[in-house]
Order: sequence, then structure tokens, then C-alpha cells
Amino acid sequence: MGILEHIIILTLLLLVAIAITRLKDLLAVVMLMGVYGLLSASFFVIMDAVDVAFTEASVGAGISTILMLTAISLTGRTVSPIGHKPVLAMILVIITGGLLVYATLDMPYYGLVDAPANLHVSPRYIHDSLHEIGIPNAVTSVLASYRGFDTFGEVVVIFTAGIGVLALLSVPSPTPQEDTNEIKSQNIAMHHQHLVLRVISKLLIPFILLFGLYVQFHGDFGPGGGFQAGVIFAAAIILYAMLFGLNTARKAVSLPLVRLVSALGVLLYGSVGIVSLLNGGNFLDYNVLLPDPVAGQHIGILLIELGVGITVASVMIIIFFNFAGRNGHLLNNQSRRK
Amino acid sequence: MLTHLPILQVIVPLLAAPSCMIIQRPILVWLFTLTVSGLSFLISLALLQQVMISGAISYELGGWAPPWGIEYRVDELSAVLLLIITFVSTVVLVATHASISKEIAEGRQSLFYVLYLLFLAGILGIVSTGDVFNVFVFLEISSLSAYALIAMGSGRRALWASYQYLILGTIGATFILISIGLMYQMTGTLNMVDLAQRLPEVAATRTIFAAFAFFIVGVSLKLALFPLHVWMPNAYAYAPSVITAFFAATSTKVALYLLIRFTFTVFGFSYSFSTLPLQPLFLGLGLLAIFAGSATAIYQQNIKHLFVYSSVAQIGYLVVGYSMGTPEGLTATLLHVFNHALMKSALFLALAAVIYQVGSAQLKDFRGLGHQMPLTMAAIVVGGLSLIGVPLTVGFISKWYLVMAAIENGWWPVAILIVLGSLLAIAYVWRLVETAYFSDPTPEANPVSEAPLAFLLPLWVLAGANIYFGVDTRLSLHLAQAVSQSLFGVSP
Amino acid sequence: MMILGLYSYWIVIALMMIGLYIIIAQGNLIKKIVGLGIFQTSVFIFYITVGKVEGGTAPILAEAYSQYSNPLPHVLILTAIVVGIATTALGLALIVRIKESYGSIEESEIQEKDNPKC
Amino acid sequence: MEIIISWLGTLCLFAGSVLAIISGIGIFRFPDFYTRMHAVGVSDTLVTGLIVIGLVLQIPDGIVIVKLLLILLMTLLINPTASHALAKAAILSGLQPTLTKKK
Repeated sequence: MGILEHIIILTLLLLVAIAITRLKDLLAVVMLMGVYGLLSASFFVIMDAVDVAFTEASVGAGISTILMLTAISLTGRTVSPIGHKPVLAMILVIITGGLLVYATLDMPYYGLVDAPANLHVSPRYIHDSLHEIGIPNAVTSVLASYRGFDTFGEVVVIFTAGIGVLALLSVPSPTPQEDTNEIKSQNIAMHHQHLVLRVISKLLIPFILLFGLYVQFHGDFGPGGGFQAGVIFAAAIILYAMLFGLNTARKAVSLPLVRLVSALGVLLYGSVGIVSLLNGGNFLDYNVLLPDPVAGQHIGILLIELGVGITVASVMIIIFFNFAGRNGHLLNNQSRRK
Repeated sequence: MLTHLPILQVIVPLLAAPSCMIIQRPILVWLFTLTVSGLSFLISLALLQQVMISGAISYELGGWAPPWGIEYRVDELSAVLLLIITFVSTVVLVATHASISKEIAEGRQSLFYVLYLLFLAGILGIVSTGDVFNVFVFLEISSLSAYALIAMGSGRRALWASYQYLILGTIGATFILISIGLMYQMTGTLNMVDLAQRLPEVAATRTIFAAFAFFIVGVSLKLALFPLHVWMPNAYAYAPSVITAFFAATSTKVALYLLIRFTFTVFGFSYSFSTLPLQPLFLGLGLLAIFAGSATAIYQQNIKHLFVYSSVAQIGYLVVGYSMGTPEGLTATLLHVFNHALMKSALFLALAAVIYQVGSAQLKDFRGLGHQMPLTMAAIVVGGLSLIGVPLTVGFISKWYLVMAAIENGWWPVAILIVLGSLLAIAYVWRLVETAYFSDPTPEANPVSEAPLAFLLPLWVLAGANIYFGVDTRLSLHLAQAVSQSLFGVSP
Repeated sequence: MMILGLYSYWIVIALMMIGLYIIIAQGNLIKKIVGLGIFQTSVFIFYITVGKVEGGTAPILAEAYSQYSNPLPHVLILTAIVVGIATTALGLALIVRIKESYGSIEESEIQEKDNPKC
Repeated sequence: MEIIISWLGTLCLFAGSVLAIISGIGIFRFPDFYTRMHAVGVSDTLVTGLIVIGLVLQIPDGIVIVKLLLILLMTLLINPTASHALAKAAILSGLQPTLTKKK
């Protein structure tokens, strides 16, 4: 049990990767990239990494595919063939790969209970986290408390990406007059095209949002947490924007507000740390948040997960809206030039 | 609050960045950023003082003892780097508002400051942390903000340069990630001090050898060590001018910090320098970098390009000093880190002033500038003399110690090559000086006047520092020697 | 077990190298980003494989189990996945801008436009 | 009784897997986009349905059954919609079905 899936999934991953190198159509490449993400998510499940699998499925197969599709809708989808034979690349890759294969020769055997990686630091997380932190999901304990600062860094990374995309792609928002005109014309065109999709997604979006909230607050007990929840939440809004038009979605979700909220998520995370400083503990020490350390850990983890969720959701929305908004911007410019 | 200094150093700019989103008005954001950077500078001064008195400071994040939690560890090396980074950042920021208002559209200026603060916090985090995975996270914060900042430069070449940097930078970061994974697999820990204790047991394995090799390649990419420097010339040349000044003075220094930190503290000196052919490798690449960088610099028409190629050469000097593997060599390298930060930030800030007034940094536009912008050009001359290594400038001090260290090591040919490399620097600096002072402005060029005070003030602070530390070396030398001793003291 | 372990490590290495090869050899900018994605995802797979404990279960602590897989690599990779998507997003944004200003997303054509005649 | 339920579950799972393989073959064998869509679109919903029902019959745990049934509900909604969207996108972008038999 396990070995068969193990080998099959790895082999499939290899086949997908090889297919990606050979394909000339970017649309196919991007779709295969999604498949690659989903396959690796399945592999993570076999490897007991359910939280990682959840994240990889929502990111690798979800958000990143959407972003790439939006990007190729702006850039075109054909790849011109490589003129020369990439001999140098081949040599470099073989040397690097050879070095890694060389490294595997002294590695501890796969799955060993007493491999060094599983002996030194991690036993404490498994044995003590339940009474030190008080939540069953050890991954969340480590993520949010023992290595909470890494997660803070992670939130800042995603915030940085959001700001970077804003700095690169943001376009001035249309005037209200243009906006209403555009919404009308878009609505007529899209109504015909997306009728069935619109009906179904109106049904689905509330459930997606609800599921996002479930993942957000259930992360202590099962797989899930702020990051996955944020992505799911953003996915619902992205779906709405895709089917009802950007301008309509912009009326529901105010972009300047979303920008502000993305900053507030980071600040919420940081201020939990500041409060622990003021209460006499070290940065991000949740034990001092409340008189009872375990209750303090609870409230601390709840708040920082909320900060993660808020920032991730708003940054994903910012990124998608700015990519997709670029399309309209281009069209407008072209029609003006004509 | 004093015990929290190590973390305050990083989270003050880190939390200031999202706060900028709330302020929004560019001029206010600029003032805010300047205040935050100044505050960081004060914190780094206090930290340096503490470290010099009581040795390395350890700070447990989240209250969890290392290796279970993340540890911040500020020792002499980190403290000096923190000081350099925050000093350069603060000085450069003074001129930023004026420079940015011409180079970046109004609507994006506040985003610029957010990214600037994120970059600052990212590199401060790399230098302060004592946890290898945390290094990766902050490396990515600084890299992502760096890509975005470079892409904000004017013209489409900035975009392409930023893209190339993104690809190579991410490969470098992923190599470092692989290295961290291999080390974790063999030792079960991510804490640097803990790793240093546990690595010797498994040092003979092929896995650790690969981890070491991947780390060296990854960090050399970030360091822009010849021949992995290809991303740097364009990325720095097309970035907004003040960003070039800030990056050239700090970014590669942080990569060098990582190199020293991992080879000395984590892997240990004896493993890094005796088990592997690291010494000849770095010596060779360093010397190549000096000559290739300087020689390419001579042929550049764009002065920004010229000085970036000169940076490639300067990285060569840093690496040559490092490769000696002696306390003297390391002292020379650290002195040069300090001094190079001073000269390059001065030079690029001067270029920013020229671009502000003239609108371009092509060699032909420098004609007659020596008379039209006397103060700015004088600062460039000071910086240029420092690059060459003329006595009474900081450049002389670090070259002197480098040559002495080489001779003490018995490396006569290396000492001669270092001096020869400086001769090449004369060639490229002279071209600029000649154009600026001895050729008349082209008739059709508009007359230009001296740069505003917002540029001159920080510029002359830096140029003054170039001369001051070239005469009075007590402070810089004392710091460099203290760092070098502490590093060699840990692993004799 | 040993064969399976080495097999999975080697496949993962092959995946990494395919990713790296795409980044270096392909001239299309989007394909380079895809290669970067494959490269990074494969490194994630490597980390997770390291954390697997034979006979263990997912590290969600419960009475019924006593053997768990190592949670630390999972945490590290959660962070790394986020870093990966951040890089992808920024890279794609750059590509969109490059396409707008150069009119192409092929490396060779862009270099030609930057330095005509050489 | 329990044995029968468990066997029924296995049967469902088996039938689902076989159907999945058949529809996979269909993708390769059918001549054009629309017929291939048909092979996947129709059978996919049935496949997921059968597999979920099979799992429900095998695992007699309350909360798991609720979750599985939710998954079933979602796939029943989403799968046909996705097929519809695909086919419509193909028509709108001007792809014509192959009507004559290939020789």
C-alpha cells in the first residue's frame, strides 16, 4: 500500500514535465502546469503533508494557473522555436543534477523513523505542542507559534508581490461615466456568452465564501489556515469578476479599500507581536497575551491567521484585478489611437 | 526596550512599509520613510555599542528557545553591516524625494517608498537572523522588492533588466533553498549555531559537500561574482538613480555577509577552507573579476554602466581578501565593505544629481559639467580617486590593507595584480574627469546649474566620509579587526 | 525501501533539472516562468519526501496514532509555496509590461531590439 | 447486511474506475473536439458520482459521509457547467465539428 501510488504519481509528474518542455502552445503548457500542481498536491497527500497539499492545490493548480492564463491572454500563446541547440544549458543541467545524485548516495534512507531530520528538533513539536500550544494540528502550531516569524515573513513576501504588481501594472481607474457605459455594453455581450455559468456561479459563490471561512477558522484542528482560506476567498471574487465583468466587480469590491486592507492584514500580524512586546514578552510570544499561556496561544494564533487570511485574499484580488485591468487598458488605448 | 533592539531593528521598517499605504501622500510618505530609516540607524548604533561591550546578542522570537524557535543573533559582523546599511539608506533617502519626483510618475511614488522600506527590512532581516530558513524568507522579501524597484526605472530596458534579475535571482535563492534542505536532512536543525555544532559529525558525507556547493553557487549569483554577474550591470544601470546608489552600496554586501556567515559560522572555517578548493577558486574568480570588470568599465559610454562594472571589479577585491583565509585578509575585506559602501553611494548619488539636472548619464553629456556643477563633479572626483586608491581617501586604506595581507600571506603576485588592477581604475576615472573638466559643452546643450541642496547635502556627507575615514582610520579599522577576531575566535 | 527512496529522490532530481533546463534553454519568457515553477515545486517535493516517516500519519495529533510524519518540512514548504507564487506573480507582471513595450516575449527578439546590429 | 453494503461500495468504486478508463480511451479515439468533450463530460460526472457513492458505502462515519455528499453535490453542479463552458467557448471561437467520416 502506498508504494504503487508513490511510483505512479512520480512517473506521471515526470511525463508532464517532459511534455511541458516539448510543447509549443503556451495555453497547453499552462494547463499542464496546473496538472503538475495538482499531481504534486496528490503526492503531498501520500507523504502525509495535508496542509501543504491543500496549499499546493489552491496555489499551483488554482491561482497560478489563473494568473498565467490572464498573462497569456495579454501576450499571445505561441512559442517560437529555439534556433540553436542549447548545449551549454544541457551541460549545466547535467553537472547540477550529477551533483545532486552524488548527494543522494549518503542520504539517510527514505522514511526512516530515526533519520537525523526526524530526531533533533521535530520530536518536541509532536510530543509537546499539544500542551504547550493546545491545538491538535502540529503544522499550525509550528507555523503560527514556534516559527511564527517565518510566517510573518511569508505574509510580507506576498504583500511585497502585491505592491510590486501594483507598481508595475496599475492603471488609473475609469471615470464613473465611462464605467457605466462600459458596464452596460459588457453586460449585454457577456450575458449571452455566460448565461449558464452566471446562474451556477451565483449559486456557488456564497458557498465558496463560506468554505473559505471554514478553512480559516478550522485550521487549528485540520488542514487549512489563513493562507488557504485567503486564496479560496479571493477565488470566489475572481470568479465573480470573470463572469460579471471587472467593472461590475469593482463596484462590489472597492480596489482602494482592498489595498488598504492588504496593509491592515500585515499590520494586524505585526501588532500581535507588538502587544506581546508591551506585555513583557518577546516579539510574537503569545504566552503573555492572556494570563493563561495556552489561551494566549489560542488568541494569538487566531489573530495572526486572520492577518494572513486578510492579506492573502486582498493581495490575490489586487494581483488579478491589475492583470485583468491591463487588458481593458490596452483595448482603450488602441481604440483611442485608431 | 533595550533587550528588544535586535527585533526592533527589523520590524520598525517592516511595519512602517504597510503603514505607508495608509498615509498615501508622497511627500508625507517620504518624510515618514526618512524618519523610520533614521530611527533604524539609531537602533543600529545602540546595537553596535551593546555588541562591542558584551559580545553577540541572542533574541528568541516568540519566546521559544532555539533551535525550536527562530533566533535572532547579532554579533560583531552583523552589527557592523546593520550600521552600514542603515547609514547609507538614511543618507540616500534625503535626496530621494527630489530625484524620484522627476523619475517616477506621481501615482506610484508612495508605492516606491513601500518597496524601499520592504527592501531595507529584508536585508536587515538577513543580517540579523540566526536561522537559515529565515535567511531564505528575508532574502526573498528583499529580492522581490528589488525586482519591483528596478522595474520602476525609466524606459523599457529597466523591465528587461529586472526580468533577467528575477530569473537569475530566483535560481540563486532556490539553490540556497536546496542547500538548506540538504543540511536539514543531515542534521535535523535550522539554527546556525546548532548547525555549526552538528555539522562536523556529518561533514565527511557527500550530501554536505553538495549542500556546500549549492550554497556557494547560489550566493555567488546573489553576490554577482564574476562570471555570475551578468544580471547586475543592466539591473543597476536602468534602476531609478537613488536605488542604484542604495543597492550598489548594500545589496552585494549582504550577499558577501551571507558568504562569510555560512563559511565561517555555519560550515566552520576548517571545513570551508581546508576540505574544499575554495581558496584557489575564489582567488581566481576574484582576480578575473577585477580585470574583466575594470577593462569593461573603460569602454562604457553610459557612466552608470561604467560605475556598475567598476562594482564588479570591487567585488573581486572583496573576494580576493576573503579567499586569503587569514584574519588580515578578512580585515581588509571588511574594511573594503565599509569603504566601498561609502564610495559607491557617493558616486551614484552624484550621478543621480547629474541625471536630475541634465536628464542623462551618457559620457558626452558630461562635457563641461566640471564648471557648471562644480560641487557635484568635485564629489565624483573624490569618489573616483577613492576608487583608484589615492592616499587620503578610504580607497587607499582598504587597498593598502589588502596588499599587506597578500604580502603577509606570501602572495606576491597577487599583491602586484591588485596594484595593477588599480591602474585600470585610473583609466576609466580619467575618461570621465577629462570629459567633465577639459572639454567644452556641446553648443546645442542647454546650460545647467548646480544640483539642489537635497542632493548636495547627502552627497557631501558621503564624500566627506570618504576623506575623513581615509585620514582617520581608527573607527573603521577597529571595527573591522574586532569583527575579524570574533570570526576567527569562534573557529580557530 | 531503499530502492523506493533512491527512486523518488532521483525522480525529484530529474524534475528539478527539467525545470532548470527550461529556464536556461527556452527563449520564451512565460515558459521560463513555468520552468521556474517546476524547479521550485520539485524542490518542495524533495523537502516533503525528507519529512516522511514510514508508517507515520499526517501530523494532526490524535489519540489513535502514535507515529507522525515530521511537521517541520511541511511548515517550511508552506512558506516556500507562498514565496513561489509571489515570484510568479511578479514575473508575469513584468512579462506583461515587457510585451507592451517591446511587442514580444521572446528573449532573442528583445535582445535584438535592445542592441540593433550586434 | 454490512457485507452487502461493503460489496456494493466496492462495486460502485470498480464501475467508476472502469468508466473513467473508458472515457479516457474516448478522448483518444474520438475524431474531434466536440465528441471528445462528450466522452469526458458525460462520463466524468457519473465517474465521480459512482466513486463518491462507493466511498460513502464503505466508510460508515457520519461527518465523512456529509462531506462526501457535499463533494457529490458540488461535482453535480460544476462538472456539467464546466463542459458547457468549454463547448461554448469552442463554438464562439469558431471551431466547427467534423461532420463527415474520416477516411
